[in-house]
Amino acid sequence: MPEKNLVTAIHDTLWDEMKADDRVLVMGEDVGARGGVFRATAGFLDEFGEDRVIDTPLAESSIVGLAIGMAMHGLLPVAEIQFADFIHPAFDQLVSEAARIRYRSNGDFDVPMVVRAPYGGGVHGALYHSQSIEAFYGHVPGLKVITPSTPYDAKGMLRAAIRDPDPVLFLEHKKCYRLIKGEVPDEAYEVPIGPADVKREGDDLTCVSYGLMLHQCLEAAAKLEEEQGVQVEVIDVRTIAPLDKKTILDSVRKTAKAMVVYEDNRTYGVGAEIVATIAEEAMFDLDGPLVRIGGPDIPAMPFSTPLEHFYMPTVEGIHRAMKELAEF
Amino acid sequence: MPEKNLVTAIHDTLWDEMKADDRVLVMGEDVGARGGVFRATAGFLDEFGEDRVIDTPLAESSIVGLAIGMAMHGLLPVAEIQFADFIHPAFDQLVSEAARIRYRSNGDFDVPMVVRAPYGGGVHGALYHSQSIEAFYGHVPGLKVITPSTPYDAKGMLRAAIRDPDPVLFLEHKKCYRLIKGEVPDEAYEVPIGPADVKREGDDLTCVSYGLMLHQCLEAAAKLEEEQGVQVEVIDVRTIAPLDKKTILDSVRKTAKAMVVYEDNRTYGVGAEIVATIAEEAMFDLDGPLVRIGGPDIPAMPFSTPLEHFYMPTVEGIHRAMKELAEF
Amino acid sequence: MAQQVQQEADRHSPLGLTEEDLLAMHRTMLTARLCDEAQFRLNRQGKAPFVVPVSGHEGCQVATAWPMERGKDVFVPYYRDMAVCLVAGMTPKDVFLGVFGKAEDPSSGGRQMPAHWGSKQLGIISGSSPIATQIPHASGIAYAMKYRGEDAIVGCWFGDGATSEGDWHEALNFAGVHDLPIVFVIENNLYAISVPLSKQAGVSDLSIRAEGYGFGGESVDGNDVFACYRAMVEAVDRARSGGGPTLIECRTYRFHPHTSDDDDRTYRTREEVEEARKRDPILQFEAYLQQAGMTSEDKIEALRAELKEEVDRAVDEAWNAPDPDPETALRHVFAEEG
Amino acid sequence: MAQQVQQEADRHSPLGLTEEDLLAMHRTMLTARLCDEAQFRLNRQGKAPFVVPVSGHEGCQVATAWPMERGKDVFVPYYRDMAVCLVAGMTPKDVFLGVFGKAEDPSSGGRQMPAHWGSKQLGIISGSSPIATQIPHASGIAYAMKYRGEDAIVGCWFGDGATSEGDWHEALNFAGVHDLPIVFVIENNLYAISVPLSKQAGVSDLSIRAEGYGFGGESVDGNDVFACYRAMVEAVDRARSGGGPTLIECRTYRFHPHTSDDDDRTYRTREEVEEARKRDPILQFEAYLQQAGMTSEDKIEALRAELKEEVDRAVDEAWNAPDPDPETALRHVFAEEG
Ligand SMILES: Cc1ncc(C[n+]2csc(CCOP(=O)(O)OP(=O)(O)O)c2C)c(N)n1
Ligand SMILES: Cc1ncc(C[n+]2csc(CCOP(=O)(O)OP(=O)(O)O)c2C)c(N)n1
Ligand SMILES: [Mg+2]
Ligand SMILES: [Mg+2]
Repeated sequence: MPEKNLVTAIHDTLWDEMKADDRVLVMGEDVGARGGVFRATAGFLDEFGEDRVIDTPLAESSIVGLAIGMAMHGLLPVAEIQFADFIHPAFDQLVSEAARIRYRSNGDFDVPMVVRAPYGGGVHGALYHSQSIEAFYGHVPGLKVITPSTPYDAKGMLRAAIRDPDPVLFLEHKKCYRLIKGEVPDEAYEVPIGPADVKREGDDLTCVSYGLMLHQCLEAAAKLEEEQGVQVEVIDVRTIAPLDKKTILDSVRKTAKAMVVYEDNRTYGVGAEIVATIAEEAMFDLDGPLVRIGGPDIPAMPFSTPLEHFYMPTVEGIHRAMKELAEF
Repeated sequence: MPEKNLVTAIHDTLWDEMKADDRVLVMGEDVGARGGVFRATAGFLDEFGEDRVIDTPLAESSIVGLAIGMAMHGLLPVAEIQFADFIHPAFDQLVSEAARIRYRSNGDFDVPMVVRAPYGGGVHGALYHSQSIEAFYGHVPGLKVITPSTPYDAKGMLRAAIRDPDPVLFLEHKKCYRLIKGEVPDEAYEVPIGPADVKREGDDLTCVSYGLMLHQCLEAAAKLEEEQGVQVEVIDVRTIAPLDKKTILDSVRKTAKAMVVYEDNRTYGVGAEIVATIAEEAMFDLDGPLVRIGGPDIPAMPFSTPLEHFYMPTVEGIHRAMKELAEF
Repeated sequence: MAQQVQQEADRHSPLGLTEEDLLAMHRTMLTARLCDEAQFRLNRQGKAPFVVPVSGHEGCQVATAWPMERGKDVFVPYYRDMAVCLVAGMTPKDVFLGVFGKAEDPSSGGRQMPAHWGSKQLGIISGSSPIATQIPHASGIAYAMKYRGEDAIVGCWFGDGATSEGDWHEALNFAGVHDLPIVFVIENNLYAISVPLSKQAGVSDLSIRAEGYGFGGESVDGNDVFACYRAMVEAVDRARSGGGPTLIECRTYRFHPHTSDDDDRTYRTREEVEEARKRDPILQFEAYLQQAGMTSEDKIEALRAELKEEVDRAVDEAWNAPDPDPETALRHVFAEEG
Repeated sequence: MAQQVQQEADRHSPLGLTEEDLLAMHRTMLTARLCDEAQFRLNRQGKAPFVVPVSGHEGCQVATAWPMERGKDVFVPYYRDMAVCLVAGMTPKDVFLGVFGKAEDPSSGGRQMPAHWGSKQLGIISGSSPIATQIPHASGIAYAMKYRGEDAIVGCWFGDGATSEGDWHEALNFAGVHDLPIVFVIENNLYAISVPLSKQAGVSDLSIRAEGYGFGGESVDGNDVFACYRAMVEAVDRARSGGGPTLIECRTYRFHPHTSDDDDRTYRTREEVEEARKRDPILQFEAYLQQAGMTSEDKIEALRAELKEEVDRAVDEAWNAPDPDPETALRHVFAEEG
């Protein structure tokens, strides 16, 4: 099986989907000749032509709004927002429109659209090229929000997203784009939207994460097992909304200890819902404190290296927290 | 002391602030001749003139963006968003701009702006005149988000908000506008942004809420005390961000039982952070489950009466949950 | 005098409109007007908590909706567009199922406020409350039509207020870049609720903005059915034949308050409203029909009576229709299995 | 031939520009160009992770910033505007403190990417990365100036890409409604990163959009310092004297990739870039200065050497300046007590 990095897996899957179904098209800023600033659509313009590879004006609200219209008229648009930080002008189109059209029409209309957005920090992107946005959209009933963190999941979930009859916000951690490699089968397959995934099994404690932090948790977990044989079960949430509580709760009931790690600003972040869910439904199964690690509550990651490092949760920090919790 | 309803308290406070300081101005859709669709600025145009009572074009992103500019040039704008549901086009201006200008300029610039928005349901407003938006903005470091629920707090917190050097999102539950009355001193006073408020003391269990639900919790608590002498401590969060954890935790440590009630969609809502905070910091002080009551995870409140009633948490439901928790 | 002459001239034949067409248009306008009267009556009776009036806009709505091909073209209206939706195929009963928020309301099954139109079957795109959000959808649909090689076009309606929103600009800009098969219709009634045009725009002629997007714009008397129809027919032909978008501004007036929650006395003088009522598009159209000998006072009265009965029947049927089952509030958040 | 004649004609005196002015403008343009060369050198050396070039825009930037009154008027630039900020009072050292993300970076103390300009003291409004968000701020500031009766004005700069955003439309619309003291300057370099103007707008002349907002617009050769200066002076006078806003489109070109992260070979031919370089605003300006006898090959060489030294010194000083203390990342989320 070929090994690919995350962005290549996304590129190739998009390519296959475009090949397979001409209702699928890509649109966004610089997706054409430039092939996307992260090269996710490199070569698409030559292969599929201008009509299916739309270089849009610099206007995110309309990128999403246009995609909604296309999706309501028989197409399967995959819109790219160049950086997740720049999706904010489209907040209204995503929240008031994409997420509500099925509901408000009592099931008459649907919006089979995918919006891709590179998010997350650690890339020297400063305040406006580093943000996490999953907490904003996870709170919007009618939207599916997913964050595959491995090339294998990215391929399977992108295919599932394009085939999903509802709008899907497909978040790609840009630091994982080239950092994370893995085997990706050539044949088509789907990884269903919804189920979380146990990326590493263990009986001693449950660590719930996603995105770049998932990989840091896996690294910390491996380190801890080597050092002390502590077995950490690492769960990849993968689908932020709708949230798969069962996989998380089953694991917590097994290990009786839980921690949640995420990169986004801590307060009112995705980790809050996960911790709250565990507390409400499995508190009496716990024999240790609930631990939450998140980014500091500052607007975003600053540019200068020392400041950026200050922001990012580290493998060491996660490892320390795992150790303490295991020893509790 | 005169008794006023919530919207009158807001109207009168705005009036006083406009009188006292001509850097203060109001702007928004229909704030002029119409006096605001909820009459919060009734009579302002005649008294203060067009320059200080600006009927803006129908464009929320610019309403906030213009206010940011005014605030950076010596004015103290109070922008009205006609319904909180329509603030979404301004998400980018609030999140990327208002909340970050101080931080990104390393403290050089500030944005002393207030954005008022009537939110919440139970008014037959259907999907787009009923939403709660506090979870979206509570997650934005650099923004202060407040939801006074009594005329007394509304006056004191609006005055504090206008004097605050940072941007404040001032949320007014529109169902409380005329429903909630209370005594409001004529003289000026401030209710500080930040501290939560114990609206009803009790030793048996802690109920944390805000907005319209706060009043339902108070009603349920009174009922429960009458019926069975159970003493519920009801905490009004009042400031969503930055969240006053201490007042909540002190109470929970005292009562050892906690529930959180909010109207917004349950998942990834404000209640998640509050439950998570209690779980992380006071789990071992609890001798009962953590209870969370929130709105269902549907896009918003439908129009037809039976559907709308289905959405709203009720006094009966809250009362039942309190009773069960007390008896646990 | 010129007025007179023009009135007497045959204005319909040159536009390819037959007597039958004109009578059908008149019937539709009158139906909308009577639905409006009925819904306000119901509002006063406490049976309709919230209503959105159309009165004053019937002329430009029927005229601009008429050239659209039902079953093929797509309608993207806004809440004011009852008459557009009647042309598209909605019935008075559909209107009142919405007014009462009943389960059978074709637009939303009682989930949305009244006048939030939508019907996949009729080619009416589901609309929301936020102003101007439908305009990028309209351009997206037009793109899809072009992409799929359909010979269909999109009609997109909105008020003067909508032209201030960023979405309006972005949608028209994209339509201009891609020469999309679409017609944008501004129903300019001079107010966004209470905000007069002078506080909404630095220009009085909103159609000139089309130039900045690379296509044509035109402002017409929105109370003159023939003027609106003529402009729309040209725009529809242009769109269908690959000539790209058009922006049409219909200058009209709203006779009632913005909605049943509004009090327009705070921002409009009664004199202004009375003046506007003298230019009632229905009265002007009826005058033409009479001069052309196509109808008469008596016939109009008879028609009014007939339609009023039809509307009253629709109200009764809608009123007696079942409410949605509370539990159904949980449905259609996402697609349902199977 | 006409070119020739025009070149020889005195173009500066009629504009009230002295030889001293011209030499100062030339010095500023050259400083920006040399800072650009230096930052790319640093980028290749791995000392500057990310740089935003200005080369090609120096002419229209210096020309449109020049008529602004420092200490009174307010500058609302975008990331491309290094030369605007030099005119406003930033120094090469300030530029490189930003490039290296140092604690003393006046714009953000190393928090923002380089070229995200801001300085309260210099009247440069803090800018962000999101395109066009500064434009409503600019209109708001202009409103505040008018409200406070100041005789100051706002200059607001942005690229062609920004004109597609809803915020652009909303900000210009409001400025038009209130006749605000503001000048909007489009630095149209024909691309938004890789997206050519033809895919951004249905028109080639973006300044005509001003009409739709009720004020004047003009497109000028952005590589012709005198043309840009003349248009800006008129616009600034108009704004200051209560004549309202103006939209100026400066047609220019970006010589380098969009940023150090970009590869413009994917979307521009080398021939196109070479052609554009022939219209280098600095070379054209130097040709004029020489013909006017205000400078010479040698003097220009000497000046280049002098400025290069100044820039190198600025680079060294900035490089040796302290980094921010990590803990300070927690500061300035909200106002600090006391
Ligand atoms: C984004 C948004 N902001 C505000 C409102 C509240 N609102 C509803 S209708 C309206 C005025 C619309 O005026 P116009 O577009 O001229 O249409 P008209 O009602 O005059 O036909 C406003 C401000 C809204 N629905 N959506
Ligand atoms: C809202 C938003 N969307 C996308 C981007 C990514 N981006 C940065 S610069 C740019 C192109 C801007 O082009 P233009 O306005 O013409 O300015 P130029 O760089 O050509 O000077 C884009 C798409 C952004 N910064 N903000
Ligand atoms: Mg209107
Ligand atoms: Mg450009």
